[in-house]
Amino acid sequence: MGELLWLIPALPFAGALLLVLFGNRISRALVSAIGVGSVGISAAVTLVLGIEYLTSRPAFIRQEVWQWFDVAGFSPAIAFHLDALSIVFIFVITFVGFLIHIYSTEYMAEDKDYARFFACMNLFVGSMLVLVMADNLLLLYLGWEGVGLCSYLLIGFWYKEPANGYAARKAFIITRVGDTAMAIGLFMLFQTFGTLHIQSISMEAAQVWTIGNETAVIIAFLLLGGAVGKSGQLPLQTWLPDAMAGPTPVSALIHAATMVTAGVYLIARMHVVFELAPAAMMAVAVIGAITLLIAGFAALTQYDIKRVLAYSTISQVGYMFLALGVGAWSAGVFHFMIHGFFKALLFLCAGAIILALHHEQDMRKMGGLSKKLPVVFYTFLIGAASLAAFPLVSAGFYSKDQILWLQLAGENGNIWLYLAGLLGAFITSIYTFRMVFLTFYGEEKTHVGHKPTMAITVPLIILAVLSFAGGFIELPHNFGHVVLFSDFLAPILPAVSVVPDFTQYEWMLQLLAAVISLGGIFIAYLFYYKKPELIESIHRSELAMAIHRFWHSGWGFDQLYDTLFVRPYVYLSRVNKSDFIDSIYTFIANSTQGVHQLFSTTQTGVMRNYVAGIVVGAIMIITISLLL
Amino acid sequence: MSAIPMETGLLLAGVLFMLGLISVMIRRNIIFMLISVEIMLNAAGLAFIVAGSHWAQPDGQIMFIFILTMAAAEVSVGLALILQIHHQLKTLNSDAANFMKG
Amino acid sequence: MELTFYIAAAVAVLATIMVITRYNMIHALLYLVVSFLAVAVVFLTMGAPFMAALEVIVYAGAIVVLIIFVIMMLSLTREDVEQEKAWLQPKLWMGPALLSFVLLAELVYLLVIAEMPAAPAAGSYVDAKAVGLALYGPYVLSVQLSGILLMAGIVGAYHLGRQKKKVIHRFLQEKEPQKERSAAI
Amino acid sequence: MILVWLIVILMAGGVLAWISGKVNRALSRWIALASVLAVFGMTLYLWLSNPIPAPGSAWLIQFNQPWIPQWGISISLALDGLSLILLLLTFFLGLLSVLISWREIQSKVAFFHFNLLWVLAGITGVFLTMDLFLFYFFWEVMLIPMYFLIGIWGHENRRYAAFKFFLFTQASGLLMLLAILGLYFIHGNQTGLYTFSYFELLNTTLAPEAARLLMFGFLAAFLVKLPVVPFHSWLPDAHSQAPTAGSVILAGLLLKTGAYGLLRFVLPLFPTATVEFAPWAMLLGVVGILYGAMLAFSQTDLKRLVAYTSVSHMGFVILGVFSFNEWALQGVVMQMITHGLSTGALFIIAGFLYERLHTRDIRQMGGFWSTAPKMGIIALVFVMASLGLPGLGNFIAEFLTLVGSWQANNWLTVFATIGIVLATIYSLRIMQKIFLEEYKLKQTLPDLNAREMLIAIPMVVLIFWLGLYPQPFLDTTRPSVQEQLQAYTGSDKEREPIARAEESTEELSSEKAEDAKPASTLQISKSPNPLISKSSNLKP
Repeated sequence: MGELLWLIPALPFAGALLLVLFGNRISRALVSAIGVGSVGISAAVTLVLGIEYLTSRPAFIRQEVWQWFDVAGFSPAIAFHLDALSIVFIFVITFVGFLIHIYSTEYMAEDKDYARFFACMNLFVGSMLVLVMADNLLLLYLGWEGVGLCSYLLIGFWYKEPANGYAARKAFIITRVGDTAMAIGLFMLFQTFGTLHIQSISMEAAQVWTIGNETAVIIAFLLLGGAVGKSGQLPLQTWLPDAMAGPTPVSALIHAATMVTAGVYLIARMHVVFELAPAAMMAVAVIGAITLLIAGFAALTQYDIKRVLAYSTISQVGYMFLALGVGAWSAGVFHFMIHGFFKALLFLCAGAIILALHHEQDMRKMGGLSKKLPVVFYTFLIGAASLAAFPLVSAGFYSKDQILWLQLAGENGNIWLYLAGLLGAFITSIYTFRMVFLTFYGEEKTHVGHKPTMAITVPLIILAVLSFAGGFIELPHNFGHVVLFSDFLAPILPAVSVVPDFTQYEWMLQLLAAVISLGGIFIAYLFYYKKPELIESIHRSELAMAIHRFWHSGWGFDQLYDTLFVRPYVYLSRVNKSDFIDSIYTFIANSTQGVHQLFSTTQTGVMRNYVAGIVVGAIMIITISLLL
Repeated sequence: MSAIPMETGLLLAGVLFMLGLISVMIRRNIIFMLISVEIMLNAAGLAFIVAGSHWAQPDGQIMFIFILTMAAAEVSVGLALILQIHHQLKTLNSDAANFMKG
Repeated sequence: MELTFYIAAAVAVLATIMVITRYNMIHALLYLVVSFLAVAVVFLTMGAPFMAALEVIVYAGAIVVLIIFVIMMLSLTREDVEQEKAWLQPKLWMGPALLSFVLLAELVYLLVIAEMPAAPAAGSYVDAKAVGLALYGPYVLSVQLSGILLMAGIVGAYHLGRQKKKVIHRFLQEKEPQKERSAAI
Repeated sequence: MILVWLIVILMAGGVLAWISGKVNRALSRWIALASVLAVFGMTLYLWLSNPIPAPGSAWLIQFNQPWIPQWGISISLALDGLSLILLLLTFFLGLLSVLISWREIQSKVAFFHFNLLWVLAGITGVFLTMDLFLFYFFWEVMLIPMYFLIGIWGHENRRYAAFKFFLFTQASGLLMLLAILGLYFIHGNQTGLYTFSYFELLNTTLAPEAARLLMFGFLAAFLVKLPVVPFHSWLPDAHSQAPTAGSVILAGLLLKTGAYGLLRFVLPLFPTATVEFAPWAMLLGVVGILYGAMLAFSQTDLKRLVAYTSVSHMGFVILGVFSFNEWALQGVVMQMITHGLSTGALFIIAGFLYERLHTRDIRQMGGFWSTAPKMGIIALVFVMASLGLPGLGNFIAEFLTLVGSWQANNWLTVFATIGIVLATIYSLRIMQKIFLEEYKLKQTLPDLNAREMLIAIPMVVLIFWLGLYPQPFLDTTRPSVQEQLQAYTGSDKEREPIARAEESTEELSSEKAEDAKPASTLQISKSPNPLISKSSNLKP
């Protein structure tokens, strides 16, 4: 069965190729069939391989398709590698991707570039699959950049609007900044190990480096740079909110299944290197903590429903980084999976709402939709509950709780990180339910047009079920103690060692987390449903409004980068448009010409002058010869 | 015969040459310029003769013959040019023929 | 002999001065003939009778006649003399004259400081035979070159002297001659 | 002898095309096409027949015929993997140049094709000759027809551009001539054998001071041709003013002769002097990468923009050449090929647009995707190639170069890598301004026709091939690259990573030997312990 491995990424690529070549000449039905079908078959193959893997439990399956190139021992292959970690990612990518594709058939039905949309989506899924299945870092880099390209194409999908193009370029360029760091990391890895084969590096790293080795730390930081770029973490998070310019299924795909989680994957995949670099680990955790707070506060102030979700993604990925940073690998990946489900769900719901409200994204113009769009409402509620970590019944509770718990109990844990996480959870539940109340309650402000049909509702329901039930495969020790997920990942990702003293307090912390979550929901209820005048009173305060504006702009990062990098670069480039080096040569040419003109004035055409010149010359020569 | 010092002969050549030179520089009439050039050539020839006579060698005279030849050729070509210029420009003003002006 | 030399020299200089100050071309040419004849006398005193003869024949004869022919062909009028007068302003004289005098002064200085080697004792008379022997002996190549030069002179004069309308020299074709002329005058 | 034929066919074809123009204009196009096809076919046949170099040397075919024996000048041609690949590129782009000129060139058609073929012949000669005198001769042969191509069929400012191009290359070429003569005399004084033969001159021992001076002579020509900042300023003018075919040949081939010269002459002839100069050269490369990218960003003339991207990309070449290791050099060779294709393609697209719009100003373009999606897709592919997207040829080139240069100099490599970000910025601007945003024109822009697709499709296929399976090209050039590095490998071997790399080669090759059948490329590790299973997989 393992021979089918290559089919998983190949199918979406094939779909994309077909759509690029023939997309404009075939019917929409056929386009959908190719677009959805290729990802669907890919998902089916994943399922088959997953079952195969679960039953036989090999350490990994590797398939080399062909040798990419081989230069003086640098010989990466186009080879795919399947192990527990990649299965989780492939599973999320293909299944969630498949659902999003189905959803898109309705969402994009009216668009005239239907084939282009599906071609890009297929390419996106394919690149992401290459990324997570790559056997070596160079192939991973191929997927990594491919994902960047597809995000560019899809964010700028409605290309007629210059703002969309700007957002698309911003996404590509900012992630490319991270990629550059990562590329340098790859050079260093290659210099140290003579290969970019992930398994070989993981195996040899511990022998080559001791813990805290300087090279290892630098490499880990560089890889972190790449991860931060793709995952929208501080300081490269600014592209993600703008990436909402694309169609909503694209946002769902970027945030839930692909791209954003690539950074998490990279860190988890290269965990051996990170474990040897405690400083980088700490940095991962701190970046995660700061990002989740900043993004959470920013989400509180957004009015565009998709921007709220975008900031919530940044924040949730921050949780994953937090988990990875303390060595809680499987907790991070678990949260990735759950987040994949509920974030896809939330985006798709948001998409359904936007479609229903004639592409209205401002939450202030929504309201009272719970009656009009019941399926969307209930599924959205489940997703929101999961995002806000509603105790006991939502999957998000279990995944997030595990992360918070390990901040304290894990050996690399830290009380400040824990508090940050806790505060983040509080804010998360506030902004999540702010969204719910603003959108679904209150009076109806915009007329509901398009009612979602099967192609939208079925994916929503499936995702809702997953966001609800997905958490039960991994339950805390004191509460069911189901460890299916971490067991599954155990051969790849070492478990975090827990400080035993803390175990007895675990239930207290869980209770605290539950209270925090419920408290957040209550505050949202109070401010946005029960007593809206409270909000208005806050809005009257000058200071609060200043903070509001600051948070609304994403903590001013855009302006900062604008002043620090963009404008100087553009200015320098514009100023030097005609190339000052050229003017050096022009100067040489002009001065030659000037001298030439100077001398050519002596050529008067008057013969007497020439004779006089000769005489003067003769006198000079004779005088000089006399004097010497 | 050799009583005449060479300096005197050369001085005469120099004075004649100088007079021709002045004339070339002040004249605009192209025929006058040609005449002045002849004077200068003649002066140069004189200098050769003086030197040849001083050393009692035929070389000076031979040089004079060459100068003579050259002067003849020069005058013929020069006069043809003058005719042409007069024909084209209807003037003998050498300043008018300044097409080579830079 | 010496006296002859000095008189001839004085005549030559004076005649040349007259040449360069005349406004009328024919007058100037006549003085030029005088000058050439005086120089021929100088040649005689220098012991070069053959050269004196050549000077008379070629310079005073052929060349001057040639120039006179051309002047006649151009059929100059009194206006041209007036024109010449107008062109020869005294202030124009100053600069060139100064330059030439400087040159002359340097020449004289050079002559004075030069250490004149003593002339050979033998008389400086060089007859035509010696010249002819040298000419067709060591200098035969130069004689041939002179022949070529004369040939080129003849061909050039013929080519340039033709007055066909079509053969306007390309340097002269470029611009409108009328304009140039009026601007020059 | 086949090598002589390559040059002779092109030259004769050129003369024939010129003469035949008197009879019929179309005839000269066909003659040009036929002669380029002939040489392309011959080279392709050479490549596919996979000639094996004689043991101990990298040379595949050699031809030697004394020309002026008393001065030691001979018609000495030799082909190795490097020349072979570059010839393939030359004739491929030559073929495209003839095709793209089919409609674009309507005046003095016959003379145009004469010049085109003679430029190609000159380039072929440069890639083949192993006699320095002949090399200089061909160096000039390719210069003059190019001057005419720009000066006669160029755009509005063509005279200026042609003069600039000529002066820059000629002045630097003369310095090279001086250096060649210097080498000739030094060698002659030492051995008594006055010869221009490359193989003989390789054995010259040079005093350090002399080596440095001579190296700068050669460098002058090659760096100007490459071009390296600050000698690049002829390039934007020449590129933007040349007709499309001229730009393609300039960018695709003429610049490569500079890189080729560095590889073929500067590295082996002056091993010590180049090592001394290497950090500066690499610095120049990095400056070029960043500076070119920055200037490309603000250009409004499409061809000028692409020209500055060439400056940026050629920075990688010099960076790689002066890293003195196989990765970097293979990267440089790849860069030469892929840059020839990708930039050539961008110029061709600019040519297509110019034919339709009669402007190169990107401010007047926009939204063309909606009417010309095929062109958009092709442009997208090459824009992505130009920014180094993995999977396309340029990525392999840039990555290998940077991997190699990292071994030589860390910080410069870091800055060079930043150049990739800048490449993204200018590349995306091309897409944005031309194909995206609102459609502004009154008339509809026609999409690519069959002839234009015929030009574009092979390039797309090639750039993907180079990106996904470049091994055939790398294998062909490997022996010659190693040969050029011979003088340096001694010191390189001592370095740690390379020793490691060699170890892993052995491992991998032994692995390959076992997994000879394609079916066995699949590994399923059964062991529950990953560490053991991994090691068992890698060392069977």
